[in-house]
Parts: sequence; structure tokens; C-alpha cells
Amino acid sequence: MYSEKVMEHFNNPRNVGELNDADAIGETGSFKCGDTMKLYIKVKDDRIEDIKFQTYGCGAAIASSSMLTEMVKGKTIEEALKINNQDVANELGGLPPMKLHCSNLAADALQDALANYRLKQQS
Amino acid sequence: MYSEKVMEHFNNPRNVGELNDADAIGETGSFKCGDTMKLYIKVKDDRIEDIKFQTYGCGAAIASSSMLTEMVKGKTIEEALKINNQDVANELGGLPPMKLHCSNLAADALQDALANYRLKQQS
Amino acid sequence: MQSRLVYMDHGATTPVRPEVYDYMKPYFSELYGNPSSLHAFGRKVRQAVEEARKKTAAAIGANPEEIYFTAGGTESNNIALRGTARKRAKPGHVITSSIEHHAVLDVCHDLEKEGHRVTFLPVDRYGRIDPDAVKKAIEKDTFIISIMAANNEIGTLQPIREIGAIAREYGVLFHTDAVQVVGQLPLDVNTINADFLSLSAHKFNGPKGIGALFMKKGAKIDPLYRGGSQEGKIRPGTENVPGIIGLGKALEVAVSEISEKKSKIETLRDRLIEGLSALGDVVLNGHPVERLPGNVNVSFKYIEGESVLLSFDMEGIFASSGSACSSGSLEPSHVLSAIGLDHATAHGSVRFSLGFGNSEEDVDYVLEKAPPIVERLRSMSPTYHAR
Amino acid sequence: MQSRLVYMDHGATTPVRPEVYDYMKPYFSELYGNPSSLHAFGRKVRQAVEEARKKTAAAIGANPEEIYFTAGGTESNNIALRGTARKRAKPGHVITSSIEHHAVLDVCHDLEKEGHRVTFLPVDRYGRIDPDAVKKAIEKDTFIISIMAANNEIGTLQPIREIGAIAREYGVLFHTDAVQVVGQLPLDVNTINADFLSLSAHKFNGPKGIGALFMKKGAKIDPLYRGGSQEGKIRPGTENVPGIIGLGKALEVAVSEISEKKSKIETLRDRLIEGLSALGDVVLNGHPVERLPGNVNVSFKYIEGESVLLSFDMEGIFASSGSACSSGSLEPSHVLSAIGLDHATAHGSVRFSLGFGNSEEDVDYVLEKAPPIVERLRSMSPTYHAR
Ligand SMILES: Cc1ncc(COP(=O)(O)O)c(C=O)c1O
Ligand SMILES: Cc1ncc(COP(=O)(O)O)c(C=O)c1O
Repeated sequence: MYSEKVMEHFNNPRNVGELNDADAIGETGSFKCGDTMKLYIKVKDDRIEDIKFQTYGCGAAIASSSMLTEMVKGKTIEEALKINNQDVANELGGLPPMKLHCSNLAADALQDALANYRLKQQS
Repeated sequence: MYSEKVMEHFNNPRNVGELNDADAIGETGSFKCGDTMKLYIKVKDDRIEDIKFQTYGCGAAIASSSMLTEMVKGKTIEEALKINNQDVANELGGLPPMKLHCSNLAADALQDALANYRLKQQS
Repeated sequence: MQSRLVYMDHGATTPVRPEVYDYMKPYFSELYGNPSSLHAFGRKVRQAVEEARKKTAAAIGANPEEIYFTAGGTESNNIALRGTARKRAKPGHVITSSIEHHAVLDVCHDLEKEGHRVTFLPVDRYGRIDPDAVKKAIEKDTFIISIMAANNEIGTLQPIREIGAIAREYGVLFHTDAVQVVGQLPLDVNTINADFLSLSAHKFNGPKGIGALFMKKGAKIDPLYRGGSQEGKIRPGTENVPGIIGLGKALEVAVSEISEKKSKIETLRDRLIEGLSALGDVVLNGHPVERLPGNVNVSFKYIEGESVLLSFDMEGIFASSGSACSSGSLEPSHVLSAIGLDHATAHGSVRFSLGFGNSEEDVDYVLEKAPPIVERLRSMSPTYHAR
Repeated sequence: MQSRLVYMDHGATTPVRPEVYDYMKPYFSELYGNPSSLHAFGRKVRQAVEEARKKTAAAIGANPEEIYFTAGGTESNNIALRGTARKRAKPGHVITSSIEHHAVLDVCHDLEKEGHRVTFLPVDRYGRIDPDAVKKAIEKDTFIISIMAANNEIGTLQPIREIGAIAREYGVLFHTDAVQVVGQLPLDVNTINADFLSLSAHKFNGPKGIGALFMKKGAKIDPLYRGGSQEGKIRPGTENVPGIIGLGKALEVAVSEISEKKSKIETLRDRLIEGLSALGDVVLNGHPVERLPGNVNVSFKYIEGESVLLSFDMEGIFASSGSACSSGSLEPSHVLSAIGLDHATAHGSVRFSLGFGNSEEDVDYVLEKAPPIVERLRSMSPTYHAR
């Protein structure tokens, strides 16, 4: 069902955990399947220096979360803003059609974190 | 499907053929299954001295015909009149329900032959 | 007592071929997972099921997504016909023939009870349907034409290519009950323009209790059964995995040998027809040329089919009288009536259906045993003497 | 990598037992005759089929004439419900529960569309139906009550004896989907006063794709499929002979060992429940006592079922999340919702279903692998940290 890459990320997820000194936190939940995700980012010089996640969800949700953190780490905010769920799914070598929405979770949490970061900067 | 006795009579039918000097002939046909039977009897001193049959029909029809001739041979007319299809089926060790009507054929032909014999006597 | 056992009832059912059986075997007690299960064990079985679907599709020129596994030819026919009827907002018109298998005919009778109108087209004395008659029968609300690819009793092949073309021209769905043809003759759903096609594994040396319905992409039905989401909800219920695997393999094997087998079986068939005809007062039922490779249906005049069968049976020769399904009935078969046989001739009909495993020796054995059998029964028959 | 393979998904399907398989084997390629055929070869197969029918009947206290072979539990349920509905002159009322298998539930939804009214009875937090509620739900035109003998997801046994008595008292037909119970627990159609009972071979170590419907003498339905006269026309089509033979044998074997197996499996079940509960924040779903011998359904709080399954899968442990049939769905199962579980708890549910072949070592292996799996997933979970 899942690609090897999905299973690899599910088994050895990168960047799991919390960042106590996060610059912003993103949160999102899928009402449909109950999955929820929390994303912590640390930004330095407009670059995402560190990133961590916590996810409650299925294999696809956990793997997408892990994949996203890998994709985002070291990117500028501008670059990160361009990442969408399709990119995450593609990086994972595809997801089963009915699991595609699980990769939304990760992309949405990122956008939420970035929005929160901006708000904080502006205030 | 058929009892051993039915198969035995089907394979080695008794009294097959015609009687050139028959005292009466009985004929019957089932409209339903197309079976037809012709029964020849030779009567002496009110007793059925000889009997022969010809049958077009299924295994049950042929076996019933054969069985009937065996049952009837040597009987008085009065005794023969009492033989019905259930007796024939019983003697054969039973017939499959949907084949029961095939034993009618033999009993009916007998009744027809006996009736014809009487008519001939009266005329 | 019997010097030989000769099975000539392949139209009723066939043995599972050894290589097919070996292929199915692991799916009973080793690879027994449920293909709907998420775990690795279930996923492995799912893969095998999809592999079988591909094989089945390839054999008839379809896409794998167009194949739905069912429990047999009867179920496939029922789903195609009733499923399209149920999909309609109001009753409509169906065209079929008077010599279809009961699994089409009786569904049509049932549809009539539910308010649909059905035209049962007649056939000529060889059992052929006239494509022009199909065209003429089409009405405004005709929603499906169901014509079998070949008749199971008399073996007559139908002009399904022409009928499929007419169906397309008029925008009517076309279903063909190809149970007797799949695996025996080349068949492509595109060539015949089928929207639905029924097949059954046990007729081509696969297992009993498994079949398939081809349903063209875009075709829509309202399924009869409800339950799990297996087979696209067209046919819910835990998949008959070994059956599916067996069907796929059997069809692959059958199709790979089709031309070789066809000519071998046709040769045997013609030899048998010739030999039986030589007995005198034996008529061939069905079309002399447009017939299934393995089908020999003859009427022995003046004697009755069951007696003939029983007599052959005693010699170890297994044939059938009409279709196995209707053996419970006393009436002569609807097919033999439809081709205009009189009662007596119809009652004297016997079907020898040849298949994989039959040899020249088998045919010779039948031809050796036939004359005394026929002679003996005729000698007992009042109609023979009165002829 | 995996030190062991542990199959704990017997609720989804089971392996065919070796002795059952051996018993079926000759019917593929040797005794392959069509049981409807007149010849000796077909008659021999007919005999075997009737033998299997007797075995099946004996196992549930029925008469052989009351057993109709089908393609599985789904078909049996569909025939019983739709068949009785079709028999009626006008729409009526049906009583069922909200936790039935989809093969009952979805038929009922379909019947609603056709004008029938259906009461879906609620269940308590253990998944039990209240017999009094059944009684109260009966209306003048209630024609059938369909309540499952045990639920496939949470294993809760239903008071079908009481419900059967109520059905009889009010002169309403009673159907029970006993797919999860037949072969696992003693069951007699007379004791429970069933008019219809569904069973499926692959749930009791028989083959997939074969089941049976018990239909009490005198009960009448209008069959869904039309075709040949097999199975009293209730279920036409060439019989799945090896399947039927396998079903009969599997049921005979299962019933002969029922008490022995029951206590063995219950012991394993309770050991597993206890061990998993000890992990903390693990809740047992379903009834603590009135449950299937092999069913363990637990919710691991703060983590999601599929992740748990995948993790067990990697250790060679095969379990399921909800029913295999609904694995395609994202919604938590209708059963878990019906017993009142909140979304998150429902999503964390995993079913381990034990069966023939599971050992104490298997349970110990699961209990050894469970703690690190649960711990790892919880460590990733935001809801666990926020608790
Ligand atoms: C032409 C035709 N259609 C349908 C069927 C029914 O197939 P099954 O018995 O596999 O349901 C048969 C065989 O019995 C057949 O010959
Ligand atoms: C309670 C219940 N009813 C019906 C079914 C359907 O049985 P089958 O998959 O054999 O059609 C199942 C199993 O899937 C079940 O557990």
C-alpha cells in the first residue's frame, strides 16, 4: 500500500519532538480522520534553522510530517511558503489516493506556523 | 438417482417385444414427457398367460414397463386390475419423485389393455 | 466392466487443470490473508488478486478495472441485466433471444413482472439469431440487448459482432453471455463492442464457483447485493481468493493454447458427428459450421435421450441431455423447441461436449459403443416399429 | 528481522485447516463432475454435496433441506433480507441494530429507498442490544427482525435467544447474521428460534467464497438471482463443489472441538487483554464477558489505529483496525461510534482476533512488542503531551 519511502519515514521519522525556544508553532487537525499535527519552527536570518513536529495520525500522516520537516529545514521562509501537500506526497514517492489528504496536514501546519511567525514579527 | 433394481430392469428388461397373437393391446402416452408404451397381453382361463411391451421413454419408463410385465404375468384379470402405479414404483424400490409419473405409463397401459380385452369379450 | 472412462460433458463443467490447481493451492492454507486487510499478509494476497484480474482482462482485451469477479456465470448475467434495469428511473425495453441460458431468460421473465418489456427474438432452425431482427426490435426505450456468444446446448455461435455494432449504432447497451466461448474461441470485447460480458471459470478448466463480469468503463449499474466495498461494490463479500487466482491462471493457459486446442477439438467433433450420423436416423442439432469446437448435439430418432445417456453411462461414457441445469425438467428444452424440433426428436437429443483431455481413442470408443445401444433401445421402441 | 509471524486477524479470515483441505482436494481435478449431471460421475458428486449439506445442518440443529449454499456471508444476508422483502406485496417494517455488518446495514438502507421502513436499534456502551427495545419496536407490518449473533469488530454477543423468542411471540421472522459465531460457540437454530441464519466458511477454517443460508422449512422468499434450479432456486448457478465440501468438513471439525477450542482461545484472549491493559490508557471495547472467545478490541489512547497496525505489522504481527471491509473508509467505524466512543478513542482501536493455531507464545510475543510500539507513537503524539 505505502511506498518504501513512506514506511522508512514512518519507522524513522526525522525531527520528532518539541522546540522549547520555537519562534512559532503551527497547528492543524483534520476533522475527517481525526489526525492532528503540531509543528515548531526556529527561524534565523529568514531561514528555518530548526524544525520539529508532533503528529497523531496514520502512517501517511506521520511520514508526511517527517518528510515535510526534512524538506523545510534550511529553507528560507519564502521558499517554505511555496511548499504544498502535493510536493510532500511527491517526495514520498506518492501516497494512496485516499491517503492524499493526510499530506495536507503537514503542509497546512507549516503554513500555519509561517503565518504565526509573520504575525509575531509584525506585532 | 435410480435404485439398483431400476437399473437392472432398464438393462435387462423382461418381456420386450410384440405378441402376434395378442388377445388385447393397451397403449398410452404421456403428453408431458413424450413417453409412449404399447402392451400386448395373451389371456387364457382368465389369466394373463403372456405379456410383452414396447416402450419409448426414459430409464424409469422402461424399467416400470419391464417390472409391470413381471408383476402381471400369471395373474388373473381381477388381480391385474388392482395393480396401480404406486405398486410398480414400490416393486422397483422407489423412483425419484419427478420420475413417479413414468410408472403411471405402465399401469395405464395395463388398464387400457384390460379394458380392450373386456370390450372384445363383450362384443 | 468398463474398459474406459470417457468424459464428454465439458459443456456442463470441466476438470481443473493440474497447473491451474498448483497455482491456486498456496492460497488455501498458506497465503490465506484477506485481501482487504491492511497488514503485509493481506497486501500480498491483494497483489495476487490484482495479478489475476490483469490476466483475465488481457484474455478478453479489457482493462483490469473493467473486470469484476463474481461467483459464476449465473451471477454475472444477473448482475448485468438486473443491475442495468435497477439503474433506470422507469421500466424500459430489453432485447434478448429465445435460446438464452436460464440465467438470462429467467431474469428477463422477472423483469417483465417488474414492468419492463422484453422481446425474445426467435432463431432459425440452426439456432442463429438474425442481426436484422435485433435492429428491427429496437425501441425508443430499449436499454440493453443481451445475446449469448454461443448456445450451451446446441453449440450455435451467434453473430455477436454484428449485433454489437447495431447496439453501438443505436446507443443501446450490449451484454453477451460468453460462458461457453471464453477460453474456447478468440474473443475481444472491443471487436464485439460489448458493454458487459459474462464468463465462468469452470467451463475453461478453472474452478467452480468463480466467474467474472466485464463491465466497460463508464457503464453503470445498481448492484444487487450490498455489503463491503470489495469489487467496486459491484459484488461485495470477502473475495474467493483461490477461485480468483484459479480463474486468472486457467484463462491465461486456455487462451495461450486456443488455436491449437480449437483445431484438435474440432477434428474430434467432426469425426464424432460423422460416426454417429452413419447410424441412420440421427440428426445434428445446431449449426453445421458456426458451432462451438467441442459441441456435438444429435437427436437419435425413435428413442429417448435419458435412456441413451444411461446406456452410455453404463459403458463409462458421460454425456448430457440438453443442459445439465434443466435436467430436473420434463419438458424438452426451450432451445430445442425454439429450433423447431418436434417433441419426439427433441426428447431424443444427446449432447457430447468435447474438451481438453479427450482423444481420438475416446471418440472411437463412443462410436464403438453407440450402435448396440441405439439398436437395443430402438428394438424396444413402439415408435420405431411403427415408422 | 522478524523473529516470529503472528496472525491475529481470524475475525477477517482464517486459514483452511489441512484436514479440510485434504478433504476438498479430489473435487478440483478428479471428482469434477457437475452435481446436476445425470451420469454416474455427476451423481457421485451430488452425493458428496448432500453429505456436506447434512454436516452443515447437523452443526446448527437444522434439517438438510433447510440449508442453501451461497457464496458467503454477504450473499446469505442479502438473500434473507431482500428475499423476504421482495416476497411482500407492499413495503413493510424491518428491525435491525445499528451495529450490524454492512451486508445487513446497507441492504436495510437500500430497502428504505424502496419504501420499507427500518428501525436501527441503538446499543449500550458494551454494544448490547436490549431485547425489550426489540419488542417495543415491533409494528403491525414488521416482517423481519435481523440481529447479528456477535459483532465482528468488538466481539459482543447479542441476546439472540431472547430476541428469537420475542420474534416468535409476535409472529415476525427472525434472521441472525451468525458469521462470527458459527464454529466458535455452540449454536442451535431451534434454541434461538431462527427463521434465517447466515454463515461463512472462511471464518471457521473453511475456504473463502462459500457460505450457507439456513432457511426454516416453510419460510418463503423471492430469490434475487434467476437461472438453473440449483439450491432449490434460492441460489442458482453451478455449485461451488469443492467449496461446499470444504464448508461441510470445516464445520464438522470446528463443532467437534468447540468447547476445547473455546476455553483455550478464551484463556489466550484474557491474557492478551490483561497484558495490553497494563500498558495504561488502553480501553477494552465491547463487553467484558459476553464476547467472542477470540476477540480483543482495544483503543490505545492518544495514538491512531493504523499507525499501531503498521508498527505491529513490521514485527510480523497481523491485526486489524475495525473491520477489514471498511478499511477503505476514513470515518471511524459505525460500531465504535454506536457504543459512544469519541472520535479519538475510536481512531485508536485495534482488533486482535485469535483463532486456531494461536499459542501462548504468540500472545507473549505481542505483549513483548506492544510497549515500545505504543511508547514510540505516543512520544510523537501532540495529544499525548497535552493530556
Ligand atoms: C451459456 C451459459 N450461461 C450461463 C451459465 C451459468 O454459469 P454458472 O453455472 O457458472 O453460474 C452456463 C453454464 O451452466 C452456460 O452454459
Ligand atoms: C458479521 C459478519 N457478517 C457478514 C460478513 C460477510 O461475510 P463474507 O465476507 O464471507 O461475505 C462478515 C465478514 O466479513 C461478518 O463478520
